[in-house]
Amino acid sequence: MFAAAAAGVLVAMALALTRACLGPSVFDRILAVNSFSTLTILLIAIHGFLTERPEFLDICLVYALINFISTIAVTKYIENRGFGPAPKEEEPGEV
Amino acid sequence: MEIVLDILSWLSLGLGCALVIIGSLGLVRLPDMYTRMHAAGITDTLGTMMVMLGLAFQAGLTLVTVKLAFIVLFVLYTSPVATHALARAALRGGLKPLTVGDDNVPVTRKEKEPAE
Amino acid sequence: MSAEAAIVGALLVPLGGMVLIALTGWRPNVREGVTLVTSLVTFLLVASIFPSVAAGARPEVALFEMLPGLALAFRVEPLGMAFAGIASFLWIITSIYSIGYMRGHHEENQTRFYAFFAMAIFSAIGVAFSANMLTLFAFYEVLSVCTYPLVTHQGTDEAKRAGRIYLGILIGTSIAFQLLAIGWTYIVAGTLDFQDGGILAGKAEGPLVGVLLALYVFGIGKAALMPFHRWLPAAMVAPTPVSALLHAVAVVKAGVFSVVKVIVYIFGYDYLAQQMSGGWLVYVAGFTIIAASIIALRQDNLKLRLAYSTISQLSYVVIAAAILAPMSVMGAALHIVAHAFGKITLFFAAGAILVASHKTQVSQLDGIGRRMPWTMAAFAIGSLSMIGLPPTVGFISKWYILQGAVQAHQMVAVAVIVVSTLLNAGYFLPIVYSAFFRPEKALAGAAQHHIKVDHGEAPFTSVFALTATAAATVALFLFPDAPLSLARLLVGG
Amino acid sequence: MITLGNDVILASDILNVVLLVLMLITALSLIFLRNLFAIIMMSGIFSLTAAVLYVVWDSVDVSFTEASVGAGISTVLMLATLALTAPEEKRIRQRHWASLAVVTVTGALLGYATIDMPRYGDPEAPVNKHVAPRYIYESGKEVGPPNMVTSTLAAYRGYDTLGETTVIFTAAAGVITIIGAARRRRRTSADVSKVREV
Amino acid sequence: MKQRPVLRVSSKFLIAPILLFALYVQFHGDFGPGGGFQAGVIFASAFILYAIIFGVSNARKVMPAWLTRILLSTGVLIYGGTGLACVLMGGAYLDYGVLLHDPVHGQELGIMLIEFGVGTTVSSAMITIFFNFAGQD
Amino acid sequence: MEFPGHFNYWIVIVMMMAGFYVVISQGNLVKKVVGLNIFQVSVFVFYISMGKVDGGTAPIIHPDWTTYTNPVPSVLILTAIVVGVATTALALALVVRIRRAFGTIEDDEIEAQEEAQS
Amino acid sequence: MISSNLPALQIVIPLLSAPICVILRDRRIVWAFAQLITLFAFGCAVALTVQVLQTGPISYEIGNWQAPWGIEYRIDLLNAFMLIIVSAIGAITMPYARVSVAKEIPQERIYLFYTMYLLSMTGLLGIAITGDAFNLFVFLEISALSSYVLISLGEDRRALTAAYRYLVMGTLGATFYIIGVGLMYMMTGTLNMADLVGRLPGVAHTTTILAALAFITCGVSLKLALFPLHLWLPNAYAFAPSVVTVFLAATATKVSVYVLLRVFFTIFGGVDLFIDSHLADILMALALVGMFTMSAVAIYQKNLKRMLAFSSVAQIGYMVLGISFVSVLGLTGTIIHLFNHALMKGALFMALGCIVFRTGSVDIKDMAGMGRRMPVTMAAFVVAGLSMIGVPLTVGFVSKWYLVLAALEQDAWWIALLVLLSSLLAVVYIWRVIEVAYFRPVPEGAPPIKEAPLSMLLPMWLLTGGAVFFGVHSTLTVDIARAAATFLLGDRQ
Amino acid sequence: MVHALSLGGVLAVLWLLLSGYFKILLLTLGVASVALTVLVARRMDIVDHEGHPIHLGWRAVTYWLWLLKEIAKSARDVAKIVVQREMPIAPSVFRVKATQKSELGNVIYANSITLTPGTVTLEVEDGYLTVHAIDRGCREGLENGDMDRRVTHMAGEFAEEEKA
Ligand code: NA
Ligand code: NA
Repeated sequence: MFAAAAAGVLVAMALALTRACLGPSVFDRILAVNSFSTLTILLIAIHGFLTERPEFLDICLVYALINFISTIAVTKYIENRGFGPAPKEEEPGEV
Repeated sequence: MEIVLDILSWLSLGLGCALVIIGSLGLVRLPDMYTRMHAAGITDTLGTMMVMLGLAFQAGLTLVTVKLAFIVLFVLYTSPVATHALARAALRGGLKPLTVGDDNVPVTRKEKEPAE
Repeated sequence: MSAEAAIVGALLVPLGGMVLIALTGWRPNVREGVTLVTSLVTFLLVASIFPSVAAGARPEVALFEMLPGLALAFRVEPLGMAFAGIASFLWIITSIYSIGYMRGHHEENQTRFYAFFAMAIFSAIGVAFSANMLTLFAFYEVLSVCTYPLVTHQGTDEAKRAGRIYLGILIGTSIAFQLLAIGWTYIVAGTLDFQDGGILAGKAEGPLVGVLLALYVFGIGKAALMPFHRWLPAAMVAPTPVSALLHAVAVVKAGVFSVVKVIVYIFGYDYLAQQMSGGWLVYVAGFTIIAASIIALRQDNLKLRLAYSTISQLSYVVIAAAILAPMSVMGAALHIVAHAFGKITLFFAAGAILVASHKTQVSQLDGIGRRMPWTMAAFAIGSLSMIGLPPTVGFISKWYILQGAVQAHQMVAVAVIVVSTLLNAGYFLPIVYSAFFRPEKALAGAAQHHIKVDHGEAPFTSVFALTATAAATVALFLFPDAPLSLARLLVGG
Repeated sequence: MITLGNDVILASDILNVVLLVLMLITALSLIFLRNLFAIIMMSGIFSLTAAVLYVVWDSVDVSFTEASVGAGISTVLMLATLALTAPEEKRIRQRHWASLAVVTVTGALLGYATIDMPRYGDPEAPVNKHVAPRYIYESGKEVGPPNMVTSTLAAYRGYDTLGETTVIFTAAAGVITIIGAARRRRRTSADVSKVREV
Repeated sequence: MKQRPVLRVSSKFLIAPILLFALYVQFHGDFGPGGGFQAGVIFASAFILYAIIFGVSNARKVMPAWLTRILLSTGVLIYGGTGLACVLMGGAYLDYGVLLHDPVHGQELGIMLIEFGVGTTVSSAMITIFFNFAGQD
Repeated sequence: MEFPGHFNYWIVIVMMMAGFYVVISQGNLVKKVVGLNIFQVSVFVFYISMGKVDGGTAPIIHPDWTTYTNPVPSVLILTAIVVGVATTALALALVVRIRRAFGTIEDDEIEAQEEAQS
Repeated sequence: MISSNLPALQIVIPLLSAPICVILRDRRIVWAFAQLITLFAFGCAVALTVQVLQTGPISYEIGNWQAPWGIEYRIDLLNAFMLIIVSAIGAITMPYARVSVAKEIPQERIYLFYTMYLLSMTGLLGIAITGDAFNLFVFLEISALSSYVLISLGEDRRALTAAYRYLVMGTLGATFYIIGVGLMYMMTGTLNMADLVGRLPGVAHTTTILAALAFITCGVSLKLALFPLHLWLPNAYAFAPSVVTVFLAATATKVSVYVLLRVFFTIFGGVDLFIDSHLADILMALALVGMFTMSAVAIYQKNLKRMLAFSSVAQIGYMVLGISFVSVLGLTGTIIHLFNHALMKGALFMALGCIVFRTGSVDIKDMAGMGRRMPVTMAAFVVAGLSMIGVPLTVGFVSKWYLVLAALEQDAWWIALLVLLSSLLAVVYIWRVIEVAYFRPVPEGAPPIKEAPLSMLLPMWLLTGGAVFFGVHSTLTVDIARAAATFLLGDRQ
Repeated sequence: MVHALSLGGVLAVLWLLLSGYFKILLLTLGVASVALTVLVARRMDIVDHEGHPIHLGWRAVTYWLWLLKEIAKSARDVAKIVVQREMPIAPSVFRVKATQKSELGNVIYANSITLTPGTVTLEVEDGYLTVHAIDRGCREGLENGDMDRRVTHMAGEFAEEEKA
């Protein structure tokens, strides 16, 4: 059962990867990565049940989290060509 | 009882998988980024929910189910935010959506999108 | 003072002198005083070792383990005694001469000159006293390096070029060939200590002996065996005291000294004779003698003529050693001494001529004997010694060499010596003749070359120095006991 | 006592193979992509696939890390770099036969190395027979944590982890050193020659 | 960030749980996947998210440069210091067993301390690195 | 269970080659860094793959399990990943500075400028 | 307690001092602190060496986990020697760094500079001390990452690209290394070097182990900058801040050579794979080609730091050549050269650093008259340069001597000759500088410059003096090197 | 302060659910973690009605249930489109009025739109949302204003409080 589910998710992953390779715009790729990431979460969850160690779902949470933050970062990057205004000159430097 | 749970689990997983595949299929088939986004939405929402539900039926009332719930909640919460952010960025980035106006112009299959 | 302490002293004094000279450089009088005192003390220290060496002792000192089992060690044997004796003695004379010459010429960088001169003497004494091949090599290299600034002294492009040739050949041959030979010797013999009868005897066989010998003699570039002789004429650009140092006191002497030492103490001339693999050396040396003499004959520049003469004379030493007969080996040792005194006289004379009249060419010297009688008389004595005629010490050394060649049935060597004697006469005697018996002639473009028409002798110190060396050349003919006794000890007699 | 059925192991192996192929495709696509942004996205996918594979290979800790670092931090940093540099690779480059040759030799050598390797999953492989068993069977008693990876990296090989922490410290301090916000114009050679007395 | 209400409002809600999750990962590394390193990265990612949404300058007010710099060092010092404490208590370097009477408890304490050190350094390192990149013009 | 056999390693090898190729053949400094990442991750995959045991489970003690996968490769690779990200961060920081100093991140253009400078 | 934990403290104290520097931040305090720590590290290294000499190899199990389960430090004479080299250079460079860094590094980044410096040193010490193949990788990266940062601090913009290229090459090298380690681990199940020695023979003739050896060799050779994998090095050395160049040139590549020695002779010590696979022959060929081509390239460099950098690549050839002989003499040559090269290259780069400090340029054309403008600095350059050439009575000679002997021992006279000939190229590139510095006048209108400050001159002369002292009296170092070589070769001699 | 306390409570529950361990040490660490998180969150100034919308109360739950139903429905619709050979799509971009008074309400509405497959919010500006829909059905489903009303109802009360 879980094997079949895993296979299904794998098929979906292959499709998402196809989109990522095809593009054509960067947004398509971001979308594909986003989807791929969700599928990854599913696959890991299913794999846990398949191999009878389902307790490592923390990993899935991390994936979801990272996926979200990366996407936000990417879109923010596209809109601003950067991650925000530079610190003002009078601010203490990093060094 | 266990059989019932197994069957429910089967159904959910099967449905979830089908949705996920369809969503990804849409990702490949649909003509432009905006329409593909809707397909991706299937994967992110109902697909994920059903798969996790199927797994939850297997796990029963344990911490595992709690974590599955967390994952679903998290995905459901973040998915629209991310999708919106992406759509907005695409729009501002100059990616024109293919649209059928009120005058019913047929959708062009050929993609006319800015090259990278 | 014990002989051992004297060895260390003879090394440390010039080294300390160098430091003092560098420190007192801003006061010329003090600096030159230091030079004179140092040279005198050094000579006395070296001389103090003589009695014990003459009595058959071999005083030795080991300083550091340069490499494990290979100490920086000194051991005074007769040949080294002779070399150190000449070097330290002639340093005194050269210093006196230099003072006049350098001041008369208003040379720059005099402190550098005196300092490196002292260092050169230090390394020459190191070479002379070395107890093993590694120590010898070390001082040999130091000598090359510290004479470089002297050769390049003028700093002109020509001087720099000469410096490059000088260093290139000396360092090049020593590193590429000599060091290879030394390493090889060490691998084969397991030691590098000089021993009577040689350390390779019985350890190396057949072609290896020949290869090693070639590596050594060509590796000792200071012996100026052709084709590695080019540095000598090139170095003529240096001030005359430097030429004296190179040709008479330290550098070339270190070269031939090393060749003799290698043949005697590394190979053992008996063993070499037995191995039959050293015969080619006679031909190479013979060729160098003849070829250099012919070239000398064609040189108009006095110093260049002297330089080629040196190349030729050095090969006398090499050929003498290569004959591999005890008599000729004695001759080789004697010739080191003989050539030193004769050649330094000639150079002093050439320098004196330069200082007094600014003349550099042989063709300009007509009648100069009347203006500079002392100088030209000394020049004549030096020339006789070069040719090998009595009453000069050159006669004695040549006599021994010739006798050895005859004993060893080395007819090629005999022929070379005879022919070269004629050639020597051919390029020295005309100078002496025209200096005394030809009228002075007006020189075209004299003013252009700053040639002084109306001049007398060179400054006193110069004349004193060349007179002293000329006198020594004769004196050693009359009283040859000291060098002869050492030479006999060298061959175990 | 759980022992996995052969069908589960087989399924896991198939998963392993398919994911590796996906990963390979991703890696190869990187050679041909020219848009740096797209490249970064693909390398994100590459990391994600690797992370799933780590789960398949039971290395949950590594998967955890790869996800957060490879797909997360690295991506964000690369984007930041792009924001500060240029989004596009300038032009198609010629094929590099020399590079190709070097790479082929490396690959061939690695291929050669596989000849005598133990097979994937072999419980009898030396890796599983020496040293590791102690971590597996004794760490619970000797060290405590049920997670053997934790007990190994924190206790048995704790020194590596100290080094690892130092590495990340070095990186952070290094980044401050290299692009720390105190902005100053790079001195030109003309400025340099103005000798400052110290 | 007025013009991006969706992001701003949604993220506000997320940051606190992410931080807590990071701390959870920090302290449960013994029992499951995770540990100081992963926790540090997640902790930092919360700040990165904050910086992306609310701007680097605001983020720097929450986590000033001097603080990250000190924390960056502190983490390594906690780790290394734990090892030195073992030496001072008569053991070998990093021999946590000597920290407490019961060696296994000592080990657990030691591991907790060093994981904490790792987490501290990693989180501040990641924050430092990101802020430095993002703070460029 | 001989099925995957050495398959994993072969794939890993090709991925390494791909990464390595990108590093040494591409002129874009950022792309090189990506290539470096690919190369390193391939090595990580190689390590982790070798620790897997048939029928084993994640090396976290569980009362029901006796067969565990080898934890050592995980431990090693955790460290290596950290090293990798540290390297990436420094490399990218350098790229940022290079861009500021040379105005480009293409290797050949930088080289041309360097030639001109010396 | 302290003495039994010295091996740990040797690494941990400098490691922990780096974050403390970040907290302290004040550049003067940080400097003083770093100086203290480097001195401590040196003291530690000396104490460890004494312990090793007294009691034989030391094993230290970190965390008290028995090897091979825990990470083990195993210190024999070779490690101890490396620890001394790295920490000594680290400590000697610190006083030099104070003013040089203040001049070359932006004020606000100075504390970060010292942080990176300490990390770099820690990494190198860690590589030298550890007995675990993977732990070595971790420290390799600590040293590498900090080196990249240090190099990028150079004033020229090319420092950035140099650092980037070094980073790419270094990471490739390190990755190759862990591929190799992974392959070995795969076949043996262990990472502990001592354990590997016992377990490798059983699988030595598998393709996997052969590939492991190849990968490790390639990886380390990249780090080592072995010709032709050296491309990152010249610019990295040329454009890094002076202090960084001194430190890295004197230590970093040495430590990589150490890793090669460890891998070939300790880890693979039980099997003859190194020879059977012809790896030794390949390395020998690369070493020889590298020695020549890189020395030749050095001759044509205008930037003197770049010139010395190429010279370093050539010198790495010497070290690898020694390894390729697989004999006690060869390894002695390699190990002694690790130390000797650190002394002389350190001194040479320090001299250039002094010149940069005063003039801001190391271009050959700006060296004119430098002998007069900065006499003390140039004197050190000359002495260290002579050592580079391999003039006797300097350390360079000692190294060359052992390599030549090693070649001759195997009847490979032509290799000995090549070694010697290649060292002649060093004469050319060193003399080029000497000629310009001493025999070309100071350019007109050049601003007067002072000699470098004492705090820079003293460390420079300490190294220069070391280059002479250990050249004249090499017993101590050679004995250690020979003992280490003998120990490394074990039964294979 | 109320928000901080309730945030602390929620986080505490979250901790317990994540952890599942009830050892003293871990509970202590949990308390510390929660405290630290609240502290940082306060420093970030994200503990307010937006960042921690406790005021929505039970109405949020009922809204969610309705939304789940909507998601299922529209997911089915979009799935149908994708699987057909000639995908009958009719994409369009249009604006809808968001009647919520608070920004939080707007955001909830916007996210709800995006969450249901078939529609995506492109922009949120001045009480209007720009939406992309895949076909006419999805568009009409939105334009009838049902969702808008429900969101307004859920967030409504607060909007008035805010005004006052
Ligand atoms: Na863990
Ligand atoms: Na949607």
